[in-house]
Amino acid sequence: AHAQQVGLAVANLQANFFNQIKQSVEAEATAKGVTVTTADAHGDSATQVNQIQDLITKGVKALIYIPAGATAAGVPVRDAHASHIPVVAVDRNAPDAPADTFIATDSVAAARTLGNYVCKITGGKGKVAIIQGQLGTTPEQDRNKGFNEALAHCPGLQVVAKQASKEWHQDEGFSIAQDMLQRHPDITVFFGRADALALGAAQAVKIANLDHKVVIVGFDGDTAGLLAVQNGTLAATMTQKTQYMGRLALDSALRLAAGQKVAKIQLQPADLTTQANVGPFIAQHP
Amino acid sequence: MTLARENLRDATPVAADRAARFAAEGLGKAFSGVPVLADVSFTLRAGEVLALLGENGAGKSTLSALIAGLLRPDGGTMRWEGRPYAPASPGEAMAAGIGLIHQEMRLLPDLSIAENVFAGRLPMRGGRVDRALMNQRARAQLQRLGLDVAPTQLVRRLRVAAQQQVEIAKALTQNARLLILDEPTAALGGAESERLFAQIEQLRGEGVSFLYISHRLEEIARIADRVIVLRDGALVARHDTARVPVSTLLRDMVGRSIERIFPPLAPPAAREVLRVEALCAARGAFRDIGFAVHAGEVLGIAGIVGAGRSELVRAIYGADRIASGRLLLEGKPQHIAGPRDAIRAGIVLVPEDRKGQGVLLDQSLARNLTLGNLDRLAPDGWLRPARLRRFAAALIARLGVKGRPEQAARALSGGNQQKMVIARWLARAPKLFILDEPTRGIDVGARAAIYHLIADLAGAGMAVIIVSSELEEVLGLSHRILVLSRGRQMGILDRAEADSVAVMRLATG
Amino acid sequence: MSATAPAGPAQGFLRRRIAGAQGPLVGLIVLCVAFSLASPVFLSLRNALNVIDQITVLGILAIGMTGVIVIGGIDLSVGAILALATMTMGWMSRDFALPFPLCIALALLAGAAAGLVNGLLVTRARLPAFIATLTMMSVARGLANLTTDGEQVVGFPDWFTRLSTVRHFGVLSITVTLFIALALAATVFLNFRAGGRSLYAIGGSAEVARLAGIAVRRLTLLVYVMSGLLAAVAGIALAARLDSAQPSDGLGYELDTIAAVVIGGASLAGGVGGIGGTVVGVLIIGVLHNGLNLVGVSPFVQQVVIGLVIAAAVTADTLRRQEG
Amino acid sequence: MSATAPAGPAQGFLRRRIAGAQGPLVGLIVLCVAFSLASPVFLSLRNALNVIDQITVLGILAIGMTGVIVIGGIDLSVGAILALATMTMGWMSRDFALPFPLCIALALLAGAAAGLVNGLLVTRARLPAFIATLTMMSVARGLANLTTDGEQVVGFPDWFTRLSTVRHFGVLSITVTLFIALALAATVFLNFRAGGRSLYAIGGSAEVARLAGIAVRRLTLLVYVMSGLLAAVAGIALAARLDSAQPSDGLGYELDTIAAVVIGGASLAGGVGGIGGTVVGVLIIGVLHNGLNLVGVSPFVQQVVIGLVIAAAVTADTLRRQEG
Ligand SMILES: Nc1ncnc2c1ncn2[C@@H]1O[C@H](COP(=O)(O)OP(=O)(O)OP(=O)(O)O)[C@@H](O)[C@H]1O
Ligand SMILES: Nc1ncnc2c1ncn2[C@@H]1O[C@H](COP(=O)(O)OP(=O)(O)OP(=O)(O)O)[C@@H](O)[C@H]1O
Ligand SMILES: [Mg+2]
Ligand SMILES: [Mg+2]
Repeated sequence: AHAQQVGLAVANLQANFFNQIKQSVEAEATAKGVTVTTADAHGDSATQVNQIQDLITKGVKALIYIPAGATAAGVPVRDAHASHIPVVAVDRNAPDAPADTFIATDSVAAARTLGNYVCKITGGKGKVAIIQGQLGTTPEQDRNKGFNEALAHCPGLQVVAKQASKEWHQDEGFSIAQDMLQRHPDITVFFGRADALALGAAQAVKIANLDHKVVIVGFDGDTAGLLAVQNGTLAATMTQKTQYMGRLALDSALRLAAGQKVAKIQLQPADLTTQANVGPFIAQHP
Repeated sequence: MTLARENLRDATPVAADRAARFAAEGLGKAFSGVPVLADVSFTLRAGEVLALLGENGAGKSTLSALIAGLLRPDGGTMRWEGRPYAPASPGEAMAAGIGLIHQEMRLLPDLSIAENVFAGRLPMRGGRVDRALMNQRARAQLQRLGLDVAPTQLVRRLRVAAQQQVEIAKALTQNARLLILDEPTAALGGAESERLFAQIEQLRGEGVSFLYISHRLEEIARIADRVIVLRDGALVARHDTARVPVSTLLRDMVGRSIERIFPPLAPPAAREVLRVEALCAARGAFRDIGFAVHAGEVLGIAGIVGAGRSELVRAIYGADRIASGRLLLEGKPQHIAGPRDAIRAGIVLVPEDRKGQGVLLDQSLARNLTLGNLDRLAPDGWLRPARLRRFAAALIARLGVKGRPEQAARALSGGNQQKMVIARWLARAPKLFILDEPTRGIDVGARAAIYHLIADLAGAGMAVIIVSSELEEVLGLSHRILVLSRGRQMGILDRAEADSVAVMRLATG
Repeated sequence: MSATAPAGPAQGFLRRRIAGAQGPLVGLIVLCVAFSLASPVFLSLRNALNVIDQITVLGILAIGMTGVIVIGGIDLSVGAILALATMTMGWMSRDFALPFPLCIALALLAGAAAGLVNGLLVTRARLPAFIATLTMMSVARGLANLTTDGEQVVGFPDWFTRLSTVRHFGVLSITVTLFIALALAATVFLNFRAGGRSLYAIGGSAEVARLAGIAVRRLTLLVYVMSGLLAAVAGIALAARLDSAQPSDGLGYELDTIAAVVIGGASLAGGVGGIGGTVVGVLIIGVLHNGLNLVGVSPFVQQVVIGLVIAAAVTADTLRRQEG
Repeated sequence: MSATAPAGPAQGFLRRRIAGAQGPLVGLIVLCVAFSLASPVFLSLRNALNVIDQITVLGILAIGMTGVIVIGGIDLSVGAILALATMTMGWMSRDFALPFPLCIALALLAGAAAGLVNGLLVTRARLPAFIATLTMMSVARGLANLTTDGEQVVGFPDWFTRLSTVRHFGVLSITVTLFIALALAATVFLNFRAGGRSLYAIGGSAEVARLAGIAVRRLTLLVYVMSGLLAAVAGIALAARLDSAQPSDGLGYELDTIAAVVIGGASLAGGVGGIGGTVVGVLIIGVLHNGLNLVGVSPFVQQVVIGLVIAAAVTADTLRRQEG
């Protein structure tokens, strides 16, 4: 008999976060004898719509959809549903056409946790610089919301600089942080809205030879981010459970395909990761 | 639309505007402050062929450009058919009835012959381009000029002479009342030129006026009614008849008299420089060619257009591939895989297509002249700018090129560009010097200088091959003449037995 | 030399159209055969319709780009203009509640205006096309983002999304029909209208074209305006397909579009190219992506394969031309 | 006609170097003055060093691209080759535990090999440079991803990251020094070596150059190999700067690089351009980003401003040339 076929439409494999999920889905599929067909949209929603159309033609029994673009498009979900294919949305969900189940990190809560931690370790005082992700995207908006909620309870932390990157890239983080330090040499906290941005900021701080300590925090728990937490470059990051989400996504997809019920929304907490607890995460990503 | 214009012309009584159709009054033009034309005045009547003569760089093409709306004069006025005339664009000039064949061929290589002929004025029918009519008219015009090719062929595939004929066809189909022909015969052979003259005769009969520019003075008496001469941008002579002795024209142009055009040739040495055995072209343009050239000898290669002469010399130079045959240089077999090998072995070529093969138009004279000499100027690979400049300046002086080393080649007159391409190779003292159409577009004075130069090169023991469509040039300058016809070697004539009749008999055989 | 018998005009025309695209066409056919063997679902009407769906946006962009490349120019701004148009439409509809057809008209206007600026920068400021359209690429993308501060717009009228989703008579959606109509119109223009033929002359040599009395500036302007306008049309088709408009729409499409035109046999040096070839080029890209997805090739390997196939398709064409 | 007094060779050389980049240079100066007025921290040694830091990678890429554009080619694959090189280095070090200098050597080799393939596709398969390097762009990016299945590599030796982070004598890091040295070497090559000068001839007309005995094929090959090699060097500098290697490194850099070279006065038609102009072009891009960040302009407005400044800088140059 034919193995079950599952389609995996990834937003952009150039982002470590998505690549982790993809690897987890594929590993789990191998373990279960399921065939996964993966498509990479390179961040373009239109490409992704095409790819999902192809996956549907190919005859996948369920679709794991990690939406590309600023926010999730509903069209692929509707197309899949029209062909009676269940959809598992990961990371982002289309507001106008929700998937059968939605798996994501509770970003607002996670960013709030991170903000509270920053408030704690700085003693509630400092000048904060924020390197934003791509403006208008869901993760950027959620992380902004959660972090601001935390700052509202920590009046001593003052945001002195805020600049957006275009593509969440590390070298953008570097240049932006370097230019921020040029203007505000007294920055004491950097929040990179993704680990790559935070790591870029860390490099900028390193070569700036400042006379005070700078707390740098990231978000995601990328491979590189965790190592940076371990060696103290980053004070903390919020580790998203990519491996678990990948496994969960495949599981949910298979259950939906088999006609079983799955919860409509499956939000996952992210782990506040510091030097104290990073070890196990590096050995085995959650 | 074109048809309407044709009718209009037919309706105009020819005799009625026999008076001055075009008049220039005090025209002047300067490029970046350097005057090129000064105070030029002349008139042109209906149905008249006015020859415009002058040395290279005298300003002939510039004057044409002013009349045809390519350039605007800095001073002076023009009148056309009785009204003030100041064209702002070539389109306006064409609309007024003035057409130009530009000296530098200006065709669109990736379009068909017919589309080139009718570029900018495609015949339309029912809102669509009427290809059938366009092709038919292009074919008819080309046949009248003696070129029998499919009008749908891409111009890229045509050789230089055929391209020139397309260019002429383009002008002749314009139904212009004034046609400026800037060296139309420079790339043509005798037969093709004759065809053109016949066309000019016919159109003149219909009342079309011509401004005719040429360096071939023997043509002037043949077709012109009157002659004007430019020297350094000034109009220096007006002859109301074309039956002016060539020597007078020469003096007008150059400001001195030229004793003899063709220098005496010393007898060649016995030492063989190049031997060609059973050479066949990879593309079939020629086959079974075999001859030898000796030290101090000038070998002419004659033939009508398309005979395969250019192909042959390009193959010897390694620019095109050969299918079979042998090349021996000073008795040693050579493997020449490309021009680079040829140059190293001591063979150089002045190619026939100056613009496409000879000159870097957008680069300076100095760069153009040092091209091909860098290995000698910089034996260790290091360039010394001062040395390069001196080198370029010396060559410019030696051939009397009108231009400065740092000037872009594009700004030179056509003839001066040609001199530059020849000059490039002089410093190398090659064993074999091949020149394909060496004097295309070169004025008489400079031509004599180049002939003397060739004779000097031969006198110094170099072997020379010249390919030319001007029979007189081959006859006057060669020790022996190899005649090709349709890629076959028809024979080699000695200087003593060679005359135009003998050569043409072989060439058309 | 005169052995070529003159073909009848109609037959000659067809033959020439196909000949122009022959090399890439062979590549396309080989590709289709290979995918048919590799995937049981490739060769089906439904999949063919999918492919046409999928190439519509790229195809519309490529029509405009063909004109630009034929005159020897280049347009790097098509992706950004596409985004500017979709965002203009979305913004006008969301924030100003204008009637939707008016929003569409404004989007088209924005595209044409951006194209006009490109054209003016090229003809008046005499910027190289590369720089002029690079400028527009940056400016139009910035403006597209500024409209809604980077947010996407969702919720278009139903009739609008149906333009791309409903296949009339089970076959063609309105957007696909529009693409085909535009391609035909462009073919007719480039082959039969004096203006279209003049573009080839301009691409061959702008100077020669000027000497022949062709209105080089006006036609250049027209070509860039058309490219901008078609980018807007493509943007509207994209928005209908995605049922949303976002500032990142069309990011990086410029390179795909240029690639499609060049794969179709056009030369960046100008003077060569045509809609037939371009459509084949677009189809090659579309079929390649579609087929590799159907076969289930992993994404990283896809990148490698796509590169190799493009090289192979164009090499075949180059070799053929050398022989001929 | 001969009013220009011949200048001494050295002086003339300098003057010509600067003249070549004059238009953009004026733009650069205007930009610097404007930013100095707008931001109190712009005009400082430290910020100048930051800018140089930030342009190093682009600068190294642009050196190679200058050669390619001078011969009338184009190289779309530099960003992808950069990634292939960094990933080769990272992969070899992480998964095979090779000594790090050897990993660097292998990365350089990978870059040169990719460049060689580009060169062979252009000279042997006679593909247009656009298609050949587009192919390589796709293939090299795919391979870069395949090495580690899309994972980034972190944890390089300390001495390696210090190459870009430690400013010796408080001024120049090793990578910046390398960039300056490469720029000087390229200037010398293009101006004083027969090989370099020949590139301009090739760009002017490959056929004229061939008939004049220039080894067109060999030099073309050399130029593409150098471009690939320099992309690898840029990749190593980037990896040192970021202390990591990821397959997305250098994404989209090709367009920035080409833009820098063209802003610096080179023509995509070939035969014109030089390292002086290119460095000015790279600086314009670098100063623009840096200055706009310092002033605190939002990224969307930045896009608009960057576009306009590029157009303005090049227009100034074009107008100046028309007068001259
Ligand atoms: N665009 C230009 N810029 C600068 N100088 C120019 C330009 N065009 C022509 N000249 C100069 O003007 C002079 C006249 O050139 P023109 O082409 O009219 O000569 P010509 O009489 O046609 O010569 P030839 O017989 O060689 O064709 C030459 O010295 C030439 O260098
Ligand atoms: N690349 C080519 N492809 C096909 N035919 C060619 C090619 N080159 C030359 N020919 C043909 O080879 C023949 C010889 O041409 P070639 O130019 O050598 O003659 P030629 O005697 O030098 O005449 P011309 O005066 O035109 O230079 C011509 O019939 C020409 O059409
Ligand atoms: Mg002239
Ligand atoms: Mg010839």
